[in-house]
Amino acid sequence: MDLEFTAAEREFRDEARSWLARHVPAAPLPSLETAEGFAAHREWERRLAADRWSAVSWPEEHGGRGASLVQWLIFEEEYHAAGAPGRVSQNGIQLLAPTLFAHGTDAQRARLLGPMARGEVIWAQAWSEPEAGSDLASLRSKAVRTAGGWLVSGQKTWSSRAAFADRAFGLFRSDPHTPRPHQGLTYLMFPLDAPGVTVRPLGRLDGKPAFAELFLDEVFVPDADVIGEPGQGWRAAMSTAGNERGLTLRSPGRFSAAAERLAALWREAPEEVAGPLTDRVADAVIGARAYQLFGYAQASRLTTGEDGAPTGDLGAAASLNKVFWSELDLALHETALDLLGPAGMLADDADEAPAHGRWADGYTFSLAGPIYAGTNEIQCDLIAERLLGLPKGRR
Amino acid sequence: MDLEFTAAEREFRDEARSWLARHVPAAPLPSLETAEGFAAHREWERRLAADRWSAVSWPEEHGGRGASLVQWLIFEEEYHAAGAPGRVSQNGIQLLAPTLFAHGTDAQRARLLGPMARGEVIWAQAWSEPEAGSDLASLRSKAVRTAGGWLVSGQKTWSSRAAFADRAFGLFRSDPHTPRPHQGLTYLMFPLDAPGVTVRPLGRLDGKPAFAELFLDEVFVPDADVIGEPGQGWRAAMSTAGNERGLTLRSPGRFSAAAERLAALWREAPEEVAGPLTDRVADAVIGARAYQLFGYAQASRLTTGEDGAPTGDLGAAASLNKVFWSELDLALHETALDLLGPAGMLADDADEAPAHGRWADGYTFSLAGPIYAGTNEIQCDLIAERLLGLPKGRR
Amino acid sequence: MRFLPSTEQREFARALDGLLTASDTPAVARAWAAGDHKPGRALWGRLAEAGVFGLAVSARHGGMGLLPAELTVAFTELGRHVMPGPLVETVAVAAFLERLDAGAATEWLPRIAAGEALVSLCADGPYALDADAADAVLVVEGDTVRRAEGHGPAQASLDPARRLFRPRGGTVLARGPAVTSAAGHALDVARLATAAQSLGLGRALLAQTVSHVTRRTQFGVPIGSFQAVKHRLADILIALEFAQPLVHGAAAALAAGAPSAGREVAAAKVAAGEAGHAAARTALQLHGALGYSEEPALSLWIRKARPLRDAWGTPAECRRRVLAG
Amino acid sequence: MRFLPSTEQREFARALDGLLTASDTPAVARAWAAGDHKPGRALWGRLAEAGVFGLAVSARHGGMGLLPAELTVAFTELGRHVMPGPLVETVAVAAFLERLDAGAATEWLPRIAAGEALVSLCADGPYALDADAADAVLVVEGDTVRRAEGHGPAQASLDPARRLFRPRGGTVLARGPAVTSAAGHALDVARLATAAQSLGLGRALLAQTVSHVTRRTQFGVPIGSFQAVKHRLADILIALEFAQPLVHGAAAALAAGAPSAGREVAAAKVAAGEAGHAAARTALQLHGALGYSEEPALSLWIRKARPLRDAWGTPAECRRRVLAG
Repeated sequence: MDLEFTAAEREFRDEARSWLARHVPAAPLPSLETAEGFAAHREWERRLAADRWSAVSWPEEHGGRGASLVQWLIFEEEYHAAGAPGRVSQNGIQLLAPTLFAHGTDAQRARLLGPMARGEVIWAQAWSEPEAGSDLASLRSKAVRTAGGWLVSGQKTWSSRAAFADRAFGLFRSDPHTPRPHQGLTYLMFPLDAPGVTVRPLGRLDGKPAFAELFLDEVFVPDADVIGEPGQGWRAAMSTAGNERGLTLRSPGRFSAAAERLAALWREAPEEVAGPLTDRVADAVIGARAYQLFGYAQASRLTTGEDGAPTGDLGAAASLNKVFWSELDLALHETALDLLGPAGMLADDADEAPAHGRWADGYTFSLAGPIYAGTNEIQCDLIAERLLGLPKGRR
Repeated sequence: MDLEFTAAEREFRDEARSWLARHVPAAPLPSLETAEGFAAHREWERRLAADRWSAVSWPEEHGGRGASLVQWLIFEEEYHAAGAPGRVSQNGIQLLAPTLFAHGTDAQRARLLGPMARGEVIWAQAWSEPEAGSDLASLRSKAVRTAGGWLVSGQKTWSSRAAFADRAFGLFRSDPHTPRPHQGLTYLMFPLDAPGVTVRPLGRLDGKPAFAELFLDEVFVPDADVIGEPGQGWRAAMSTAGNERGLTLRSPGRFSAAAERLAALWREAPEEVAGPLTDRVADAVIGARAYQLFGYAQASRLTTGEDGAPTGDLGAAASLNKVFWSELDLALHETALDLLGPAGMLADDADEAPAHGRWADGYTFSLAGPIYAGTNEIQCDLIAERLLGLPKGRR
Repeated sequence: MRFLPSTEQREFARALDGLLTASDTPAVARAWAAGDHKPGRALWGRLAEAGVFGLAVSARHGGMGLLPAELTVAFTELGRHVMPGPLVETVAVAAFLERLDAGAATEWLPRIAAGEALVSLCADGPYALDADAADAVLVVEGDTVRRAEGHGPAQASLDPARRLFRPRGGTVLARGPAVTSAAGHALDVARLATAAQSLGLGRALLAQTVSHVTRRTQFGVPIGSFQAVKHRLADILIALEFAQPLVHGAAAALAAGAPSAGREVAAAKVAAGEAGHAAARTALQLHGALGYSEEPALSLWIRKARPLRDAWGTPAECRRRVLAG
Repeated sequence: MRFLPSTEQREFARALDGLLTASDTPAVARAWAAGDHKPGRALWGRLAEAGVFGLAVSARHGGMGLLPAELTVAFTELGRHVMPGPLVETVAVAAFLERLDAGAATEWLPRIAAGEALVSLCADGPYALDADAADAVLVVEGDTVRRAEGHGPAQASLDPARRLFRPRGGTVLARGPAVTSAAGHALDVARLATAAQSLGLGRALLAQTVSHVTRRTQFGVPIGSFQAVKHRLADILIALEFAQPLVHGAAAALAAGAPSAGREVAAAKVAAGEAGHAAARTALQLHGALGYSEEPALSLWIRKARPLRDAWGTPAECRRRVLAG
């Protein structure tokens, strides 16, 4: 139960902290969900990449630092503590890249990772379809074999970042005649400005175009843009989904930083407002610390294993993270809005919004947490069946 | 939306209040779960009955006052506000009597109701069996036809009050060959000291013998002690279960009185203890008031109907009451114990127990609320399927 | 005692429900959020004809006197249909002016009753709702009331149909303890109307979600057959069913001028506001990404739930009021 | 950094688990509750041989120095097996005497390490746990510590295996700021050990309930196949899984003498205490009437959860400590 950082880890933290102190913009960037803000965030990615802070855990040859999992956690802590901008490259770096490392070819990695790390190519995800949300295996969009590649048709929706992004990745049904619905799916990538692609921006709850619908009409995808074997896309996608649910997408640093801001808000509030919220504020602080320490334990387990043998994969334990961080995030933001009173609901385009609308924006974002990357209901089924061994039933 | 009481209702309240002020014992009676306490509570029932306060809603011929539902609610409010003793006759008056009124014979009513109202015969319930808790229809204890009656055998458990009571009522399988499990059941009554009956007291969570196991070996039950038609017991039992879940068993008065005591406790607590509990205390007060007003609305609906036509039966709406009062009761007692700190857990046999262990006892009691009379999980299924019309699924 | 809506009250609710259904209120709300108040004002007039605004105006000013029970009936329907605008504020101002009986009463009350005047009110925090759409904005500070001359820029909130403005300037209309007392009364009316709106909003959210989970299939079955879905919806029904009698009871207390009225209104506001908020959270979760999208009309209901919960007394303020006795 | 139990720590846990399993701790706990301390004292000696009590005693007094991480390992197992007695109090007194270094240290520490002395402590509220079974009861009030001469009558609580006594009389052993400081340290040790106990208790409750719902059938299927049952148990697993790193982290902070140690211990106490309490509530609900009965051994675990949650700092006190920074 050693919580002491090695000299290398402490040095890494110092280097990250000092770089961030020098480079994090003093004023918040414009909202990521506008064309102007998207460009500003893309520029920030370029700056991160220039000093190899864009994807610290990648190998050096692809622009990373070969950082360990613990170092990655440290970087995330420092990043959020510094109040650095949201990561517009997240879909690529956190979701697509792990799949490329696990299932892609050397040529794909050489071609795709650099521009991804530098923010030159921003990736959107194209998973969901109107009739396939939680039940992802029931996808209908299809890929039909053609000379040198595939012709892709169908409709994708809630495609996050797609309103402004460059390329997308997703699953398509390449073989409609398989015994089980998650067979016969192919994982492929395509440009959002390719012939046959129509992008219709979709507003999220607060109206910001955080995602889009994609209408695909015989879009040509060359074989070079298929990841893994055709028809074997589900397995590759699930390793991505595992990443989304688990350790990588919601880094502990984000919640630790938010919990500290919440505690500061609580200390400034008048006693009659703060008093009744004591327990909820304390629970947010405790929850953020628990998530941070849980992350260290998971990183240790992945690296050295419970018995000294690395486990390599979180498996169903990733569902524990997903449920915990999403409920923590929501509770934390509900508490913040309750501390702020009605003014807390003012959005970032209201000039009187507390903290530039950061709490309101965070609240809207947190509302999606229990839904995306597999609803919490499904996660709890997985936890009960795979970790506790309860009998499978109809859900 | 008239909340004004009629002159008759106000007079009834005054009469009840003044009787209670004169007769409620100043010191709490000994615990109902001891032989001594049981006798003391039986004596209290006798005194209530002597002035016709034992079963106010019964017709006068059976010792009641023919009180309306609203008057019954008023009586309960006054009863609990006066801090009057727990009702040892509850199984009989609240569960068995409604069944006798609906399904019994004149002879049964003439023979059984008087002694019940006077506390001369205290009734235990004999529903559950070791393998039939929530799934009550799967009962196995049997009734076999014999000359002039039935021979009853099997095992009943969690039979409340049976450790000290006089008689019991329950359901027994009289026809083992029916297509569906809730058919072929017969509702019957028997003395707990009849030949063939063995009573083994069972401790509840705090060790008090609040219920018992009953071992029945060819116990003779005459035809006169069968309620309704043999084989038709389920229907009669469900009308009783409806009463248990719904309006009658958990009267609003109990929660209103407890919420007032809780608010008083909160006002006396030091600020650092009281502050963080503000919302929970307020929610208990609000919940108790909601339950009281909901009761008035239900009584109005039963009496005069939404459109002026009385509905007569709460149906699945009784499940709303059950879930609400049981969760309110538990939250209220959790909050009280948190206000009292560790000393709140001291039991009534600790001479330093706050409020003579009343909160601790109430807490133990409240823990059973979400379980008995149909678990809250099953109630929520019923609410979803019968009130909201959601599709039936495997539970 | 008969603690149920009367036949007349039920018919009033049905009539409003019919009127609002026929008026495509989601389109009205979207136009309002975009700054186009015309469809909203037109509907406002029809609501006045149906008698809504006269429920807080005395007969001598063209209304029916303060009828809190009928007010809760009306505001439940307004909430059910996400009608936009300073509805609560207008009836609260009416209640305020009736009590104050100043010169402004004669000027504004008949116009409020007739649906010709939308009036906003700033009395609880720095903002007035929809000041840009209102014909007048009253500002109560301590024991003075003034009519604002103008207002600052719109402050957008998470519900785009609720735009807030800081009122500016203006001349004092009245001053003294009568103002404080009338403002206290107006606050109770505002809270009650907001509670009723939350209740109606929650009912609509529940109905839409029940309908969705019955139709939407995933894993080969309607998602409404999953026990986790059933239990979440059962919880919402319970919350709404037990909030409703509190709202009706508070109306009765206010009508009777009971000393407990302020406490009862506060209790109703907490229960209805939290129930509406919980209904929105559940509607969002069970609609999944559909619920998180702006385009489906459902978003109009979801976004309004939390602002209503907090308007005219946050749950925390109202809980303190309940315990203040 | 490797934030996981070491091989030695895992082996220590397995050894204790084996010892306690073989010792029929439910029977020991029932005897203890009935006032028969003999089986408990016998097991206490075997625990000492396994090294449990030496974890808070320095080498010169026969122990291994304060080892908070190993202490959490041991107390997790003691909680898992509902071992009765003043376990927490005894190690807290050891930590206290080590810091104070008064004459009493030489007298009691070797006996504590050897498992020969059960010592209770009254430092947080008016009561000492199991004073009738203890060989000594220390009482800390402000900056003085005394050894009690006797005690009042037993105060029965909802957990009959936890009987409380008001200590009486006695002579002062030490006085001054060193007492206050040592008592603060002992409080942290007591909180950490109690948190670990809650964690182990919760793990056992979860395991027993998972086993029950897998075997128990109603409506023709195992009740563990119902989604509502699954989700309640998943929630408990989540609560325990996220409490555990807090407990381990607090041990590390205490071992390192970090300035944040008091706060981290308090956070761990909240999370583990609430997780244990939630596990008991869920175990009770999912066992139904079986869970509400005294006779099944499960009741021993259920009844202990809330007292442990509140002992040595209620969740409210510990939450305040967390926010005090």
